[in-house]
Amino acid sequence: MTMTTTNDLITQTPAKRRFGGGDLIGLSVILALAVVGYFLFPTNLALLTRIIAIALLVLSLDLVTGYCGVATLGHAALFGAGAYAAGIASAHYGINDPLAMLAFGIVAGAVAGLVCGAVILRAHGLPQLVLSIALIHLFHEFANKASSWTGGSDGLSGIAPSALIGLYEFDLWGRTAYVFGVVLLALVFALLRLIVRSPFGMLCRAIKEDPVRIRSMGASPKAALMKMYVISGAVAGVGGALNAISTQVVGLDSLSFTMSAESLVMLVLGGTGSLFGALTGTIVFMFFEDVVSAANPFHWLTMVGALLIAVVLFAPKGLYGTAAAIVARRREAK
Amino acid sequence: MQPVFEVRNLKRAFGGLAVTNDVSLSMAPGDRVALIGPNGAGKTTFVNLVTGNLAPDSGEVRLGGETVTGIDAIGRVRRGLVRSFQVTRLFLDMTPAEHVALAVLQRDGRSGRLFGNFLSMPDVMDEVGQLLGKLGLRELMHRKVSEIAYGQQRLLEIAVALALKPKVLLLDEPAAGVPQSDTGRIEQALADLPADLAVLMIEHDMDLVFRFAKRVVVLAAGAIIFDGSPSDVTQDPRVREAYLGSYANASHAA
Amino acid sequence: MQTVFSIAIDALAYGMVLFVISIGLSVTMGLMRVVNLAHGAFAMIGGYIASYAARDLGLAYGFAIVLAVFGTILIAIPIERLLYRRIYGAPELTQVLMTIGITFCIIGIANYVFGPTLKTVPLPAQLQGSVDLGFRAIATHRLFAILCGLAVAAALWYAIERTAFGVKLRASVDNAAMAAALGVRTEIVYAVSFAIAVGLAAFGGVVGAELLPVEPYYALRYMVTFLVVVSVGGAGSIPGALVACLLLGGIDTTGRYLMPEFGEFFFYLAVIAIICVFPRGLAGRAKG
Amino acid sequence: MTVPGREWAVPQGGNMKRTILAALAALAMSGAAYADTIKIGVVGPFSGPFALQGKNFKAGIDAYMAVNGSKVGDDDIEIIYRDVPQADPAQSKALAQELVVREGVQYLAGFYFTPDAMAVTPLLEQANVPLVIMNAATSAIVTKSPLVVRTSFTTWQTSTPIAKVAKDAGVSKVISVVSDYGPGVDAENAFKAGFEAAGGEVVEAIRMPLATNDFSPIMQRIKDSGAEGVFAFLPSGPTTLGFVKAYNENGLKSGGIKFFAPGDLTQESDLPALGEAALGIQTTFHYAVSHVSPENKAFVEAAAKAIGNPAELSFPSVGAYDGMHVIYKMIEATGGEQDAQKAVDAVKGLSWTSPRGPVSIDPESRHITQNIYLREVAKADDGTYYNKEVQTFEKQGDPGLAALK
Repeated sequence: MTMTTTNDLITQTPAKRRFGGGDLIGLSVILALAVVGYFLFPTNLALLTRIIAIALLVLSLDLVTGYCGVATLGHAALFGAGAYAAGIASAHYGINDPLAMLAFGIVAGAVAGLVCGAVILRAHGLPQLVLSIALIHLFHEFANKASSWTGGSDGLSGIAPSALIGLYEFDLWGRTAYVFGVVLLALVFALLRLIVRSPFGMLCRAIKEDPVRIRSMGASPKAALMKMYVISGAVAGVGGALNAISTQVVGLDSLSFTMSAESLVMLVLGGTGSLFGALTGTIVFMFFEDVVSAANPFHWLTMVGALLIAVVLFAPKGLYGTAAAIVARRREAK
Repeated sequence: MQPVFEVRNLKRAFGGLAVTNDVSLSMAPGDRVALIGPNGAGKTTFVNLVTGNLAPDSGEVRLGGETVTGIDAIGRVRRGLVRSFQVTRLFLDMTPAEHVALAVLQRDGRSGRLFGNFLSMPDVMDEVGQLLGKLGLRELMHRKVSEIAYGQQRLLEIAVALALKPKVLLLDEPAAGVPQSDTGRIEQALADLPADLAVLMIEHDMDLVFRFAKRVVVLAAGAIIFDGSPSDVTQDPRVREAYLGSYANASHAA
Repeated sequence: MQTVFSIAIDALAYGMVLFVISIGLSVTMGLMRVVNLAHGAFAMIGGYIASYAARDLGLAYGFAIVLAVFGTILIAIPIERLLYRRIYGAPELTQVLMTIGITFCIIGIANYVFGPTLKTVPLPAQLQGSVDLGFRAIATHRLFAILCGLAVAAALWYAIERTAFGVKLRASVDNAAMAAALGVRTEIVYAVSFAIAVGLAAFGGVVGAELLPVEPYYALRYMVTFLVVVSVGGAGSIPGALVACLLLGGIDTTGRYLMPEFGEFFFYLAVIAIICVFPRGLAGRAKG
Repeated sequence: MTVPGREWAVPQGGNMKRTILAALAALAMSGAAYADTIKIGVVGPFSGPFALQGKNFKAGIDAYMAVNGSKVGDDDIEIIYRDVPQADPAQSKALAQELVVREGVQYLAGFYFTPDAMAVTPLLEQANVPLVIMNAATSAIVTKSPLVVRTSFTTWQTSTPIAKVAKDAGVSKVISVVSDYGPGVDAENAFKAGFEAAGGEVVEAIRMPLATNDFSPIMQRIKDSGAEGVFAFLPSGPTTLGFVKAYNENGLKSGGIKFFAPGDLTQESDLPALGEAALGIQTTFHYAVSHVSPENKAFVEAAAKAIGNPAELSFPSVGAYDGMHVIYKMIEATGGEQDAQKAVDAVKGLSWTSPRGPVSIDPESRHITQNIYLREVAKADDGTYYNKEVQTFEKQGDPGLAALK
C-alpha cells in the first residue's frame, strides 16, 4: 500500500521537477554553446575562456545572492583569493601542475568564503552590502601591501602552468585553456544543479524567504549560509584559478570592488536564483561589452548603462528570469 | 505521569513592567491545554520565553525532564518543542511537499545533504504523502504555496509542525483568519493530533477552546490566574472579572 | 597637544564635507528606501553646472551654487518620473541595477559634453586662502563647508520635525497606504523629497568640489564612500549621518596621520566594527 | 602541443578537429603575413577614468601617420585598438592574444599600465611579435622578454634627476610622499637613491593609499617631520589636484617647504585645473608640450588636430608618436615580413630627434635614452599655465634597471 502510494506520488510529480531532466538539458546547452563558440570564434578563445572564468564567479555569487538572499558587492574577494592562491603556488613554490593549482584555488576560495561569510552574515540589507564593500577593500589593500607575494599593483607574473595532465600545453591559441575551462564549467554546473535541488539547496531557498521560520523548524540559518558561503568560495576559487592558469597573470583587479560590482550586475541582468540566469547574464554582458567597446570604446559605458536601465524596465526578473516566466505563462495558458 | 513540559517561576520584565510574572505550568504527554487571556496579558512574551526567542530574567523552562533555559530556540526545536505561527509564515515560492519534506529532513538531520532530491527519496515522500493526505492537501502538494487558499496554508502550518515529530506543540491561534467554511477541517486536524503529544494552544475563539481543550490556563497581566477544567473557567470570578469582561467587549467591537 | 588639535580640526572639516555631500543620499535611502547609487552622479552634475556657470560664464559663486542646485533638480525631475518611480519598493538588487545604469549613462554623457579633464569651481576671493587659527592655518573654504554642513543639518532637521511637509513625509515613510488614506498625496511627497535629496547632492557636489574635484568618474569614484557613510550612520537619520561623518572623518584623518600606510585598513576595519556592533547603523531604527 | 622557437603554431598529432581549426587560423594568419596591410594592435585605456591617456595614445599615433603617411614601402599600416579601461592584466592578455591570433597583428603597442604590459610579455616569443611600450613605466618590463622596446620613460628615469635638483636648491632633508602602488614605490626608491647619493637625507618616506581624498593629515605629517622639502608622486587626476591644493592651503608653500616631483604631477591636461595652485612647482620629466623645437612644433600641431582639444594633449602622446617611429623603422628593416627578433634588432641603437629632443634606443636594455628636463609651472601671456623647461639633464638612461640587479 505504502509503496504504491510513493510510486504514485513520484509519477505524479510534474515533469520539470523530475530529477535529472533539467540537468541534462542544461549540460547539453553549455556543451553545445562551447562547441559553437569554439568553431565560431576559433581565434578568440582567450576571451571565451575569460568569459568562462567570470561565469564561474557569477555562478558563485548566485549561490549566496540568488539562492540565499545575501546582498554583496564584495564577491570578487573569493575569486581573487583563488586566483592569487593558484598564482602564488606556481610563481613562488613552483607548483605548476594545473590541477594542483586548481586545488589551491579551490581551497583558498573556500577559506576566503569562510572569512567573508563570517563578517557579511552579521548584518542584513544595506549594512550587509556595506560590510561586503569594506571587506573587498580590505582584501584589495592587503594584496597591494603584500607585494612581495602578490606583485602588488604590478600584478603577479611568472605563473607557468605545465602541460595539463602532462599532455596539453597552455599555448598562444588558448585551446587547452578553453577546453579546460569548458570542462570545469560543465562539472561545476552539474554539481551546482545537484546542490541547488538537494535538501540543502531547498533549505537555503527557505532561508532566503524567511530565516525566522527556518529557526522554528530547528535549522540554523547562519550555519547553512556559512556552508553555502564556503561552497560559493570553492566555486569562485575554481574561476579564479582558471583565470590564473589561462592568463598566467593575476592583477589586483581580480580582488576589486569593480569586479564585484560587475559580477553582481551580470547576475541581476541574467536573473538571480537560477544557474541559467547567471550564465545568461555573464555571456550577454561580456559579449555586449566586447562588441560595444570594440565598436566605440569612448561611449560603451553609456550604452551599458542604457542596457541596465532597459533590463530593469522591461525585464525586471532579469533576461533569463523574464524569458522563463513568459514561457511558463504560455505553457499554463495552453 | 512525568511532565514532558514544565515552566517554573518564569519572570521577565521590560523596563519596570513585569510582562511575565512568576508563571509556572506543567504538561504531561497527551495533554490538551488552551492558554487564553485578554490582549496584553503577556501571551506573546510567554510564547517567546518558552520557545527561547527571549531570555527570562529568572525561572526555568524544562523539556522532557531537562532544563532548556540556557538553550537557544533552535536547540529547543531539536529537543521536541515546536510551534506554529499565528500569521502563517510559509515559504511562498515553495510547494507544500517541499515544506513538509524540509521538516522531515531537518528532523532526521538530513537537511544539510548536498546531493539527491527528496522527490526521489521514497521514505521522505512516503511521510510527506501521508501527512499531507491526512490533512487533505495531497492534491495540492506540488502547487506553490502562494497559489493555495489561506485555510489550506493553516493546515500546512500544522503539517510542518507535525513533520518535526514534536513532543510539545505550541499552536498559536491555529484558526485565526480562516473563513468559517474552512474551520471544520482545522478542528478535525486538531482532533487528529497524535494522542501522546502535549499540545498548548493559544486561542481567542472560545468555542474552539471548549471543543479542543481538556484544561484551560488563563493568563492576565503576566500571571496565571486560573488553571483548571474548561467547565470551571467560566465560573471563576477572577477570570470573569479579568478576562471574560474584556473578551465580551472585544467581541462587541468586532 | 597642538598636533591633536590640528588633527581634530582636519577631522571636523573632512567630516563636515562628507556630511554635506552624502546627507542627500541619506534622505533617499532612509526616507524613500531607494539604494540610490546615482547620488554621486547628481552631485557631479551640480559640480559641472557650477563650474560652467562660474568659470565659463563668470557668474558669482553664490549664484553658481543656486544655479547648480536648481539646474540639477530640473535635470533630475524627468529621471525621477520616468525611472525612479518604477523602482520605489522594488527589491534592493533591482534598485542597484537601475541606479548603476543611470550612473553609467550620466558618466558617459558628462564625458561627452565636458570632456575627461578635471573641472574646478573658482572660489570667490573671500573663500580663497587660509585662516590662521593661531596654531595652524586652515583653508577658508573648509570653514565655509563646515558652516554649510551645520546649516544643512539644522534646516533638514527643522523641515522634517517641525513643518507640515515633514509630518506628511514621516507619515508616508512609516505607512504609505495609511498616509494616502489620510489624504496625503504620497506621490507628491516622494517627488518633493527626491528633489530635495538631489538638490542637496548638487549643493554638496559644489561645496565639496575643492576636496573631491569634479570629473566624469566622480560618480563612481566616491560612490562607495557616500554609501558607507550613510549606512554607518543609519539611513534616514540626520543626527546619525552627522555622527557617522564626524566619526569616520576622525578615524580616517587620524589613521592617515599616524599610519598613512594603513589608512585604508583603519577606515574599513572601523566600518566593519561599527556595523557589527550596530547592525542597523549608529542611529538605525528597526525596519518598518 | 609545444611550439618551437618563433615558428608559427603548426598542428601536430592526429586530432582532426584541432587540425582543421589550426588550418583555418593559419589561413587567416598567412593572409595577414603576406598581404599589403600590416596590422598594429594597440592596447590602452580608451574608456573609463583613464580614457584621456588612451586618447593621447591615439592622438600620437594619428599625428605620426598624418606626418609620415600610412604606408611603409608598399605596405599599408592599419591600427587596431583594444580597450582595457583600468589595470586588468587578464583582460589585457586575452585581448593581446585575440589581436595576435584573430586579427593577425605583427606588432603590439600601447599599454598604459605596467601589469597590462607584464601580462603580455610571455606571449611575444610564441607569437613572433615585438611589443613597443608607449607608456607603462616600471623598469622591469623590458627584462621580461627580449622583444620589448620602450619609447616612453620609467619612473626611475624621471624621478632621479629631481633629487639632484633638490640638493642643488640647498635642501638636504626631504620627506617622500607617494601613492602606495607600484609606480609610487618606484618613485620613492628612485628619489631616495638619487638624493642619498647626492648627500641628502630622506627623513621619512610615507606611502598613502591611492584612494586618499583628504591630504590635510599628510600635510600635517610633512610639517611635523621637519623636512625642508617634500618629494611627491601621485597618479594624475583628482588626487594630484587635492594634494597640490592641500600643500598650499595648509601653509606648506608659504612655510617655505619646497615641492619636488616627477612630471606626472603637472601633466598638461591637469594644469588648467591646478592653475594658480601649481605655479612655481618644479618637476622633472621627459616631455613638456611646450618644448621648443621645430620637431615638437610640428608634432603639437598634428597631435592637437588629432585629439580635438589641444588642452588635453600630454605626455602619452609623445610616447605613442615615437613608438610609431620605432615600429615604422622595424617594418622598413624587415620589409614587412614577420620576424620579431630581426625587427627588434634593427632598432637597437637607433637614434633620432623626437619632439621631446634627441633620443636613442639603448641596445642593451631596449629602453629609450633621452633628455630629462627640469620644468617649472609658469603662466603664459594668454593666462594659461604651462611647464617651462629650465634645465636639461642630457642622455639619461634608466637607473631603475641597475637598481633591479
